[in-house]
Amino acid sequence: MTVTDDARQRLRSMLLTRRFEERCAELYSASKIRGFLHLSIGQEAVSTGAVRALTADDAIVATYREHGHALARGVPAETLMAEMYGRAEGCCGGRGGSMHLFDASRRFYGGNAIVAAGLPLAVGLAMADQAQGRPNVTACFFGEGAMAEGEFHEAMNLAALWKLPVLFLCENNGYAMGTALARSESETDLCLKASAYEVPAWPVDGMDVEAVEASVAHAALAVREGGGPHFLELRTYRFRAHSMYDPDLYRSKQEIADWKLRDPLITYPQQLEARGMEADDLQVLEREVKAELDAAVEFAEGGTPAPVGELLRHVYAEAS
Amino acid sequence: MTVTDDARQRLRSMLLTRRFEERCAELYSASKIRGFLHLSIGQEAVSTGAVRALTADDAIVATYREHGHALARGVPAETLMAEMYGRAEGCCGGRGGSMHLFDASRRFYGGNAIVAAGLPLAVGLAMADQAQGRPNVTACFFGEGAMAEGEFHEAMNLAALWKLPVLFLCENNGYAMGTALARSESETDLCLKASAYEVPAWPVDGMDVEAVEASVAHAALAVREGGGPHFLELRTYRFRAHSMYDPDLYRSKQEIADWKLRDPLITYPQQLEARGMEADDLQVLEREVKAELDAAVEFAEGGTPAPVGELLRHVYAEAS
Amino acid sequence: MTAASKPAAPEATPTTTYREALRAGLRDAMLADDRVFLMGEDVGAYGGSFGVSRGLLKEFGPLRIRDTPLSESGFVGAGIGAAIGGMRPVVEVMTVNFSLLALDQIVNTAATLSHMSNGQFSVPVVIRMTTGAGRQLAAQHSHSLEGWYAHVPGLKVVTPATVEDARGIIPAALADPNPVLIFEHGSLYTDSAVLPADPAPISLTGAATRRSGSDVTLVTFGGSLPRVLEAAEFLSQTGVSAEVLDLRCLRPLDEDAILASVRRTHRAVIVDEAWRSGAFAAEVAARIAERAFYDLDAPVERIGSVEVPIPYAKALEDAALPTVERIVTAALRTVGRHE
Amino acid sequence: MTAASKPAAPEATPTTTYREALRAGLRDAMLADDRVFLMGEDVGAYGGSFGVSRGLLKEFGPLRIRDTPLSESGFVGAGIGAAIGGMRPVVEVMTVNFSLLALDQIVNTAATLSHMSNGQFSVPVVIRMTTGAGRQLAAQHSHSLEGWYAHVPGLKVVTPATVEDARGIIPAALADPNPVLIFEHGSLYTDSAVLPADPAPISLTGAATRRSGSDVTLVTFGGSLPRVLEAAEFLSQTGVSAEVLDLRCLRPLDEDAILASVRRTHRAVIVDEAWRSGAFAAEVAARIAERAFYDLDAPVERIGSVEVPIPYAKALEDAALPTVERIVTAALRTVGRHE
Ligand SMILES: Cc1ncc(C[n+]2csc(CCOP(=O)(O)OP(=O)(O)O)c2C)c(N)n1
Ligand SMILES: Cc1ncc(C[n+]2csc(CCOP(=O)(O)OP(=O)(O)O)c2C)c(N)n1
Ligand SMILES: [Mg+2]
Ligand SMILES: [Mg+2]
Repeated sequence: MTVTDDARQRLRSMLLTRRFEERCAELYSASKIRGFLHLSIGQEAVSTGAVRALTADDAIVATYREHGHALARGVPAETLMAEMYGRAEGCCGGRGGSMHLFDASRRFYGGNAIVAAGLPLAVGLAMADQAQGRPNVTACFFGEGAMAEGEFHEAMNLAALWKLPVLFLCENNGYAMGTALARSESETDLCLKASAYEVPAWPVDGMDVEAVEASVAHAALAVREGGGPHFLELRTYRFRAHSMYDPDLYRSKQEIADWKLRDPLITYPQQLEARGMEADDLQVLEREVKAELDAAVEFAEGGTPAPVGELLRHVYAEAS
Repeated sequence: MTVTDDARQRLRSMLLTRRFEERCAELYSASKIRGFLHLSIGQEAVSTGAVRALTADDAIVATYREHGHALARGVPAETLMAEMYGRAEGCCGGRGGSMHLFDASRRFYGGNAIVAAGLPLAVGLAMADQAQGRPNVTACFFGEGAMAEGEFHEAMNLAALWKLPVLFLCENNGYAMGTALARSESETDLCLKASAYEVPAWPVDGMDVEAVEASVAHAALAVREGGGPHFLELRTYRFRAHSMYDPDLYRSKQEIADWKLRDPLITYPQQLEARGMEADDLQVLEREVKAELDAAVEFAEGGTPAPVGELLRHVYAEAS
Repeated sequence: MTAASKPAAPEATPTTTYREALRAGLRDAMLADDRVFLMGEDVGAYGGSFGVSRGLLKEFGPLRIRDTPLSESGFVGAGIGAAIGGMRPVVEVMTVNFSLLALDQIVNTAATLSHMSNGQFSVPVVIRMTTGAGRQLAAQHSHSLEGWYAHVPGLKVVTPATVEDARGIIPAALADPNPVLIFEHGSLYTDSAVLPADPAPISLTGAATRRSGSDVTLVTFGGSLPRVLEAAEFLSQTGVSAEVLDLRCLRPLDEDAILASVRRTHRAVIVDEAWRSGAFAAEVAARIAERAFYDLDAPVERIGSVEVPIPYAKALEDAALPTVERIVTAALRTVGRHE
Repeated sequence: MTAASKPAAPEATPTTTYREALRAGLRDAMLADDRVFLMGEDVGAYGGSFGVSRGLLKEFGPLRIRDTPLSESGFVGAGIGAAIGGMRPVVEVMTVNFSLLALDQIVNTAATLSHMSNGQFSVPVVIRMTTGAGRQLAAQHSHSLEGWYAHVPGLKVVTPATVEDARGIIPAALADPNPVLIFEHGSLYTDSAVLPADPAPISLTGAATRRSGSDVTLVTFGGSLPRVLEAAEFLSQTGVSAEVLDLRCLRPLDEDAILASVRRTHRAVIVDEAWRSGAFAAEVAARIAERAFYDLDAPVERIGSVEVPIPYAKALEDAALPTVERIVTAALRTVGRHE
């Protein structure tokens, strides 16, 4: 392979996310995974590109559609899959499930099942970093649907007013469940909403992993250097339904097909081949990823059911 | 007097508001009025000018600082004062007090003691008018402090998205309790926030009653003709403390003095005299207003205490 | 053709699900009164997040089946305003978990306006939401907070637990001039029953005896009813005759029905899926202990959820929620049988 | 100078108000730990809407006494985030009425994070707010909703009722690694007492017997304590010896203290300013009826607010709230004296 390591890592990360979620869908059908399951298939360039642009000390706040972000952050597929299975070995001991993946050691502040509720949290994490003089950025992911919630506005204003190191990352996949953006916002130019808080904002092609990575790196640097919060609109699309319950009645097959032409797992390998990646290198990655996921599923299958005897533990913090 | 009747009415309305509130302050000190009392002294040009520009069928939603709006709407000073006294004859039978003045017959939807909570209500009133084909506007007053609340944003977006006949009237008096606008909003150009919803917006000199009236009339017409919601920033100032509890520590005497130079109850009479109003005509109005307020206080003094036996009435609507 | 010569009525008695019953009631109400409209997140194009409104967009159009942005406080407040303005809105707040975002509008505006204005306004808004746990949706999607709403004077709070009640509840709520909150337990949507073609109206308030018995009264409501009926059936096999009282409406509460039953059975178990401390069950228990104190042969028992954020893993979730077994054990305790 | 030769200590024992006591506790905590900061609407330049933080802006500057915009959900959520990020925020939400706007953050994030993450995070945030009625502030400014918060596992809920407790509560809350909600009743701020110069730390949880008695236990908390003590005093003059138990902390609840007292007195009256149905008092009554059933000589009584939006007019408001007279009458009923 003649492409850079970085390129290969990007591809691998997106592939891992895609295949992980495909497995989850299968395991859901097999009733191994339950509850709500929201897949980000189609949006992998966002999670991979954005998370790669952050440092290990930066904080990440995500939503219920966060498998890709967790994987990109390096949370092992094994502990994630074990979590989906409700296992003691899961990243939250089986208590969170798909919507609530946390990893304190990686500053991954998880999964949140209340739309827009992560934004005030991100503001607070950034306050803590700022107060303690740590040069960290808090990257806060949310969907475009969240921008109609009051919490979005309160959080933007607080972050801007106090010049906090928050990077607001809007994953605009065009829909909030079945509601297209134009039926949710009177003004669909989302960056204008950030401008109303004097927050620098620009749109990014969210199907282009390198564009995402470059933009997030650029914005994160500005934030880190004291430039106050920034906002990026990452334009992307989800290929699958909102959740496993969604009959997907609200958009046309053609629209989905059109977006699939821009599938980062098709276009990025093509780009890399044009740059000199060997034809079977993708196969090598696929095999690596498959092995990793086989192991993850095996790990989850062999895991311990979350112990009922510990149900009452951690309702309150244990005395330290 | 050679000035127009309209001019005289404007002056009289502002005067009535000013003197009404001055009485309230005295009566508060005398413990005749209790609870929270928020005076709009200094802001009379807004309530008078704006309410005059509406039709009798338009709806009004106001805040806890709404004596002037109620008076301008024609709610009799007697029933208002009786309400402040907690009398059965009050416009809410003594149940609401200063913060909750209602008058259904005048489409005066009151007084709301939760900052920004009136905005969603106004959206709904406009929905009802729109659905029933009534050519009414809902005028919704709120302070600039309310614009940091999520409800402001949710309401703006809903109104704009659904092209509802709401006229958003922001009374920017520079402070939310002790918090100056610049310490509350990262972007202090408030009209930009309306623009982020594609809502037409412009600032108005809120110390100039004719400017307010003209702007509100202009905006109301646009709203009425199907132009969707509009937003006006009415720039004004309160001369008194936020409420009777406020020690007023957060602004300079000089700032207050500067704004008092623009007191509409000084400048408007001056303008009218320049236009030919007789020198003692103001005295005539003062006497009229005094008589009206004397009668109101007498009415309230002689009113019936809200009957304890009816405490449980109206918790639920009585079968109609 | 005389009655005698009529061919036998076709035996296909189609069953109706709880979900369909709600839809049919809503549809009736919309056909009967054009001031009625439905508003909420994804009620239209998506078909309703629990499928209640599926198909209605096509029939009634986007102004009467109105999709809203994610703005719970905004659109619930708008529903309240529209009600005051003369409409008859049905607002769907997807789930009780999200209703916290709209709580201010409900508690401070909808519940207060009539009293505070001395009766000048009434607020005929209907607010529907899914409640409850049991589907492994974890800590933020499993609340049972209907008891909170039932604390607030000015609101009416109903918890339809049967397909029949689901069929009648929306028209009944719309006929009431007050804010009515309908709590639909997520586990009930697929319940089904055979309904008459033209079902009679139901009353909004008042408890219903779902099973008669003489040894102990099991008081419950909403999503817990099926489990409680199961427990009663089990108890009957062990020789304990349990009466099952479905409260149906938490505010106003049918205290008379509760007391009448307990005065006969002398024992009570209250089952409420909310966390045990401070659940609505506490109110029911307290009233029994106050008003039927001298009739009680045993302490009142309460079964609620274990006091933990509801976890995802099935075994953990099951352990946190009321079970038939826990209900049975409590009922047996009241009759002096400790296993 | 020896002790003997020291001039007599000045006899001016300055009294401290509840408001000042809170301020002193906050100030101590801020001096002791620079991770502690106060944030809320008008805590700085205005001096705190109830004056608790007056003067602190000058001492600690605007980063540690941080004024916020009107954004309850935003800044309460930010406080939670800052706590997770290693700070020790004290968030002031002016009043419980406005806390409804922040309830989602408190219930769905602060209360769940520790359990849901399997103990990876703790949320050492302190959230203070004024609660209660009694100052003619009418329907939207008179709620007593601490019972709602006490329903939620993961939260701790305290209701300081004395100047001593006000003095110690903020440090005690900050020392706890969990989200602690402090409810300050609006009528208590001007209460005063003489405090030692260097007051001892207090415990966050656990009930306190404020008066000993043997005939009936009056259980209460927060703003109702003064009224209940008055009632006890009155009762003693009629020959009834009332014990007064101040719960101090609603979650975790000191059930043992309640039961121990009731097992001695055999009678209980619970006083809680919230609307009667579904108030926290119901939980206390239900627990007594469950766990001390065989010790009770009379039904448990509950005194709460009348179930109406609290009105403005003084006579109406007084009629809606618990009064000494109502408490006394209920207590007398428990001892068989009906007037
Ligand atoms: C406050 C709240 N309201 C409603 C929901 C139900 N819900 C879950 S996801 C979703 C759509 C969110 O859309 P968006 O923010 O665009 O994110 P996406 O799902 O597209 O990633 C809705 C309505 C929720 N979880 N929280
Ligand atoms: C939701 C809410 N938060 C806080 C308060 C307390 N409060 C009452 S008025 C006020 C300031 C509002 O300022 P602004 O909107 O500018 O209106 P103004 O008082 O200047 O007319 C505050 C903080 C409240 N009533 N409601
Ligand atoms: Mg989306
Ligand atoms: Mg202001």
